[in-house]
Amino acid sequence: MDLRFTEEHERFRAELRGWLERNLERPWIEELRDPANDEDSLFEKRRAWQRKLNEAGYLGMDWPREWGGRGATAVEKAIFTEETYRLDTPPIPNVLGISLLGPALIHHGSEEQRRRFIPKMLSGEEIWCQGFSEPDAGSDLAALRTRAEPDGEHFRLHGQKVWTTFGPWADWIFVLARTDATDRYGGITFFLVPLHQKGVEVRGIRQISGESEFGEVFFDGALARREHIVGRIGEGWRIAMTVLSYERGAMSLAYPAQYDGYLADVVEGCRENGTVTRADVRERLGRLLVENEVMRANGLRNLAIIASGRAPGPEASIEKLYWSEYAKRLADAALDLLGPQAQLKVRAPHARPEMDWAYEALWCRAGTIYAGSSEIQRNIIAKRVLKLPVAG
Amino acid sequence: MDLRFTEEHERFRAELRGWLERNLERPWIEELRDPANDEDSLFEKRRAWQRKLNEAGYLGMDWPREWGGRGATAVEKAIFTEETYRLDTPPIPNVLGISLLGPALIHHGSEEQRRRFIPKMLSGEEIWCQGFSEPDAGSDLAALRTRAEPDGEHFRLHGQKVWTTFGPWADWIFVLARTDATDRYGGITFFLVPLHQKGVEVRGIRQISGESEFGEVFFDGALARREHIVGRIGEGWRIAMTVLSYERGAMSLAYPAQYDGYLADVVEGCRENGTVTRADVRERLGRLLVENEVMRANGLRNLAIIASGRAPGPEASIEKLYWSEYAKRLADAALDLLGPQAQLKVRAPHARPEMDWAYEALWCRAGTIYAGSSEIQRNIIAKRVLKLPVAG
Amino acid sequence: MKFDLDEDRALLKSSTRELLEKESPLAEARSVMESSAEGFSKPLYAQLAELGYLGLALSEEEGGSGLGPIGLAAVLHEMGRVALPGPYLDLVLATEALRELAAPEARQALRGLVGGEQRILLARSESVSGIEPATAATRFEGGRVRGRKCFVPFGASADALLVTTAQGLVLAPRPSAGWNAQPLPIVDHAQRFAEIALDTPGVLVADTPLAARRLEAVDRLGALGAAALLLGLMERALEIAVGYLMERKAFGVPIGSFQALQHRAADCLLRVESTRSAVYRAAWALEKDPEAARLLVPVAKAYAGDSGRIVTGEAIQFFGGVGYTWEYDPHIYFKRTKTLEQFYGSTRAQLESALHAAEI
Amino acid sequence: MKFDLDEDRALLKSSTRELLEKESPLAEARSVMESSAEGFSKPLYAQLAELGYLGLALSEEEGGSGLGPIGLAAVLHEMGRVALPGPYLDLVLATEALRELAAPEARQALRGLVGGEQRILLARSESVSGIEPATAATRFEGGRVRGRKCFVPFGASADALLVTTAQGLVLAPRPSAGWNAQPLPIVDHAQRFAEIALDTPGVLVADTPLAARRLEAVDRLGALGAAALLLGLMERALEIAVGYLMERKAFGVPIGSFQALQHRAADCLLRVESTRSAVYRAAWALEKDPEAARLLVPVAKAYAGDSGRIVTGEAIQFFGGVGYTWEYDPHIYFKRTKTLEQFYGSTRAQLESALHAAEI
Repeated sequence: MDLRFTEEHERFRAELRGWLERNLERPWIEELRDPANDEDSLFEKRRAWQRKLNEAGYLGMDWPREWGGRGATAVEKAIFTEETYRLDTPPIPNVLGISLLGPALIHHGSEEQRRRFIPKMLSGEEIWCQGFSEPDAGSDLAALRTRAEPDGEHFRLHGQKVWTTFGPWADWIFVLARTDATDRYGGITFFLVPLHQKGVEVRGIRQISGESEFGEVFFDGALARREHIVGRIGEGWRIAMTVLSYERGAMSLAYPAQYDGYLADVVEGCRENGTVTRADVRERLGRLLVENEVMRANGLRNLAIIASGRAPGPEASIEKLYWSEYAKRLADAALDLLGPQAQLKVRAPHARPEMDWAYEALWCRAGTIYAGSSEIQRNIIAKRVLKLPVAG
Repeated sequence: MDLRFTEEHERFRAELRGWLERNLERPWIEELRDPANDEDSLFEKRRAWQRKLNEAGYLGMDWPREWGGRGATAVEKAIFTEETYRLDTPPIPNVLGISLLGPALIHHGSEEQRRRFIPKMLSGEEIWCQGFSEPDAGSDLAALRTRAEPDGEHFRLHGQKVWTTFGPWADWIFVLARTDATDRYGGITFFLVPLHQKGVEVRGIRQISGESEFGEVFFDGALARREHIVGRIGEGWRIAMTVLSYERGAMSLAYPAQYDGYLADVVEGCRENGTVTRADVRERLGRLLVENEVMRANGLRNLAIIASGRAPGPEASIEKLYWSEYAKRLADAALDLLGPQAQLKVRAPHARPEMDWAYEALWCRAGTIYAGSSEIQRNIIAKRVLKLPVAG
Repeated sequence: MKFDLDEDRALLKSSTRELLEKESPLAEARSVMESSAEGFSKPLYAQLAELGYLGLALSEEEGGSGLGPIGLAAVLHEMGRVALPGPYLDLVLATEALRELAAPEARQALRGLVGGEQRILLARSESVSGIEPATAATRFEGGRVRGRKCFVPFGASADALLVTTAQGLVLAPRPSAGWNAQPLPIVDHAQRFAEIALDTPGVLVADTPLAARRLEAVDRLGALGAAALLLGLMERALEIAVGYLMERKAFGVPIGSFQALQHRAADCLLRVESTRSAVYRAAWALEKDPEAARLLVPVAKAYAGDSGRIVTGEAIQFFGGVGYTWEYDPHIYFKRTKTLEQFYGSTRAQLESALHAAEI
Repeated sequence: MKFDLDEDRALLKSSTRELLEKESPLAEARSVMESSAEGFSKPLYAQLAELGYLGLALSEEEGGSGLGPIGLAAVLHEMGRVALPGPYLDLVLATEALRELAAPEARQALRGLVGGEQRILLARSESVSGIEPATAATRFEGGRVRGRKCFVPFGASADALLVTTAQGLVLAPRPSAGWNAQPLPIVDHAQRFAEIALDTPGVLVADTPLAARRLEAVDRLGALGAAALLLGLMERALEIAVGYLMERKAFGVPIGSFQALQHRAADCLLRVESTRSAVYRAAWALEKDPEAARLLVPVAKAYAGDSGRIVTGEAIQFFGGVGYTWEYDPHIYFKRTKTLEQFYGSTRAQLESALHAAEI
């Protein structure tokens, strides 16, 4: 057993920290608080930060060199996200493109597709959004109904996609669409589709926090070119499922690091309002501290397993269930312990300077819903790990 | 709205309190602690107490006068259980006979059956146990398989019953048995069967607390006489379901009163160990106090509805779910806040004088299982109240 | 024994529901929350005043309806169901503060308040953390009130403020130049809090002991009122969530047929029904048995706060993805609940009051 | 990075499992719990000593195995799975108390303890409430130790006691007349606690500062050990519960197909797996990074305590009626868990230690 990082890992972390200190102008929360910013300017700051990261070679680190990779390991990727979360750096806009589409192109795409799309995806020149979910295909993704109808050698898309992160700013979308209505899984194909064309309408979806980071994309005869199919026709489901597993471990250290920061703000607030010595407050803080350290223990174990080259088992579902449910307890505690101040919107007078609890109190509710709800994760654990029989 | 008790109710309570003060020698816990007692002597003390209550006219209060009744209302019955729980009186042995079989005989039995069985049931001369559940028919009671095979004009029973409270001391058992294997509900008949006969074997079931209050009853050709069938052949299920509803409200005030006492012991213990002023302890005590008061509010509402002559709706399931889940939180809190002392067996040195937490810490686990588990109660609420669709 | 409302109050409750469903359906309420600076509909509030809703906590001799705490709970229960925006409860609490005050200015203010001509609100908090100083730093000297109050509900548009000061309760009319107010936007976009810097003429309407008595009554009524609003909010949130569970399909069946969701919905119903019992019992006690109310009101608010957080949170989860969108309704109930859970006496404070009332 | 055990410890763990499955299957353990006064199998404990299990916490120089905290955690993990009755952990804690003590009596006692000739146990508690006095009321004067200790684990049958006194740690051999001991039976029928009135000769083996240092080490190792036992207990309790969910039928289907139970079982698995991560990480820290262990050991014990209570409680519920019978096994795991949750540093105490380690 050895839960230490290797010397190379530590060297990588040191070099990364140095780079971040030199290059990060200010933590993201200060951008959010800055009244000069609106959703568009914030988006451009995210894009600029992505460009910087890319020029420094921190994106697609584990890809082949020719595609911007540097042969990084899963552990180094985890250290990268950990450090960026710890320092509250701007979230990059092409996060889904790089984590999902990139691997899809590298493993299943054509040489031409890689050359055409990867560089601009990494640089942020072209913004990608993900077109998987639909209004009636969320937890049950394979129920997707968006049709790709043959039109000469190409296809025409008809249907609707939702939860397309950054949809309103995206240039391209990677889409799962039906090329065969009769085959639930084998009838799905993976398309790359430009959004700036006739037959595409993008609408922002307003979140309960007021922002519109998400979008809906409506296809009404939009052109999907044959050469922009990733893999073969009917391979879409298999490709989507495999790429969803490539990011294993990438967040294993990031969430505990992020919640360290959140928790530190609660502690600081309790010091300010003089309740940090109160036994009920300490019991609450103690459990939050304990549960976050346990999350980190899970993460280290998860990474160790990945590093040892073995396929992770229930870890992914447990990790998702754990951090998303923990985030709710943490936000509830913050609002209880910090009082009204924690409810103030980020730009309000007296708002806590280092943490936007008003946003987190709402955002944490999304965590147990997106990317496989807590219910779906529990189903997976019950069936795949505990091998409990299917109902009925 | 009026949540006060009427003057008659208050008169009844005052008279009952006076009687209890005059007649209760010592609270039940002192009997339990007394090393002179064993399970048998404790049982005889329960029987003696039942006789006293019966002679004073406190059993079957709401039955017709000729069967020992006094035209009492549901509210008075609730006051009776509340006061007896408050004072920790000996639990009576024929509790199930009186609450279930009594009403069954009065509403569905023959004149002869009433005359033969009710007086000795009330006096405790004959102890009754309940033969409903079976090893494979618990939550799913209608799956019961005990057979009643015709033998001349009578029947012979074959099968096994479980969870027969006081089985080891019982003289008679009221049994649901199959007279028709093909009719799930209509094939069930309600028999009264003497236990002291050939073809009957009674075994005690040891509980996790070490006692053997429960029993198993094995029938191997035991005689069940035709004149001891309650109602008609095939009416057993209907009768069982109706009698199960007669006790509505009887416990509505008793549980909060009982938990008042339990909670008072936790508070007393926290005063003794000097932690009652500690904020974490107070938060825990506060929620326990609040939730017990809310239970009492539910109970008063439940009684008010019954008193107004309307059929109670979800109240019964909510009441069961509420008190049984609360009891677990209360016991967990007691063991946390009172420390090792609360884990001491009732006769151990230093055990808390007024409360047997070691027993309650285990007994509370049964509360969410018997008489319709918490899962069954949630099913009932989901389907009958929320009208949610049946799975599949 | 009787748990049902008597005729007058049953009528009040049903007519309130009709009025609100007509005048303030959720779509209407939403646009008020989103676009009105004051955060409420002036015509609707004028109508409420006209119909006597602002006199609900007052006896008939005081110019009120005499329908008392039970009537008020019934009305707030309905207002919670439609997430009515605005300071209704806060205005009622101002009437509770003003009643029994002898000062002619107070009596006049109470009349104006009940009649709807004057919107008067309490300005109390001086701490953003919710941990208030033992005595107010705000002072009343030489006929002027000086200090800084935060989280004044709907304060920016108040015609007058009832300000807690070290000297007692001060009635301060809105200065001609308006209040020196800064908005304090919070998670709940329906709420309008203001921070107000005060240096303005006022009248002392209650000295410290009298003010303390009135504020104790205000706190109790506020806790009951918030609990009743929470009841309406969670009751309605569960209704719409259950409706969605029935209509939304996944894997070919309504998601409401999944037992894991059924059992959580059942636990939510237990919370809602138990809150109903606790709230009306507390209202009844406040009317008929003030001594018992010392325990039962904090019991209701503490339980309603915990339950509201749980039930409205589950409602968002039951809706899934769309539950996180502005377009669907669960977030309205969730946010309003958060405000009511934290203000009008936090859960932790209510637990302490309950313990004290029980001599623990 | 590597989470798996190295070869030596993996071998230790698997051979321990074999040994225990052979020598102490649950049926055997049950009869020991129920009928042996001492509460453990002497032959098995002799075997454990012979195989070097009592030297697990000691270095090879100290006459131990040098397999350290990780090895100890692996062994206790297995002992938890079979709910091994007896004082194994308590004996190991006595070795931890005695190590590094210079007194010849201490060195001799340690040898006897590790060799299995002497059963030595710590006598510390003086309070039934768990709130201990700042300094022990028990005193060591004129070569005699006088006082009263409670909850001495398996104390009645001890060959010697290590007694905490105001003067330090005192080694007291069993008097020829035996201990003046009263049994303190608790919920967990596998446990043997005694209250012991002491007025007997002894030797001071550590003065107060040294004793404090040793006891700090004992507390840390005790917390880790209890967490490892809890891991084994909850892991096995979930295994048998899931097994029952698969085989038990209701309404014509296995109850394990009911989604409400599936989801709760999934939450239990999350608890078990997370406890596994926390326990081995803590053991690793205690071996390789003592500074980090100040935080990570209390983290593991606190989380294991909460999780054990939840998982073993759910196990009883999953079994339904038979889960409440002596005959079925869940109650064994539930009761052992209750003891380990409350002793070896209660959850509340562990939370406080974690906060201090994190400078909060």
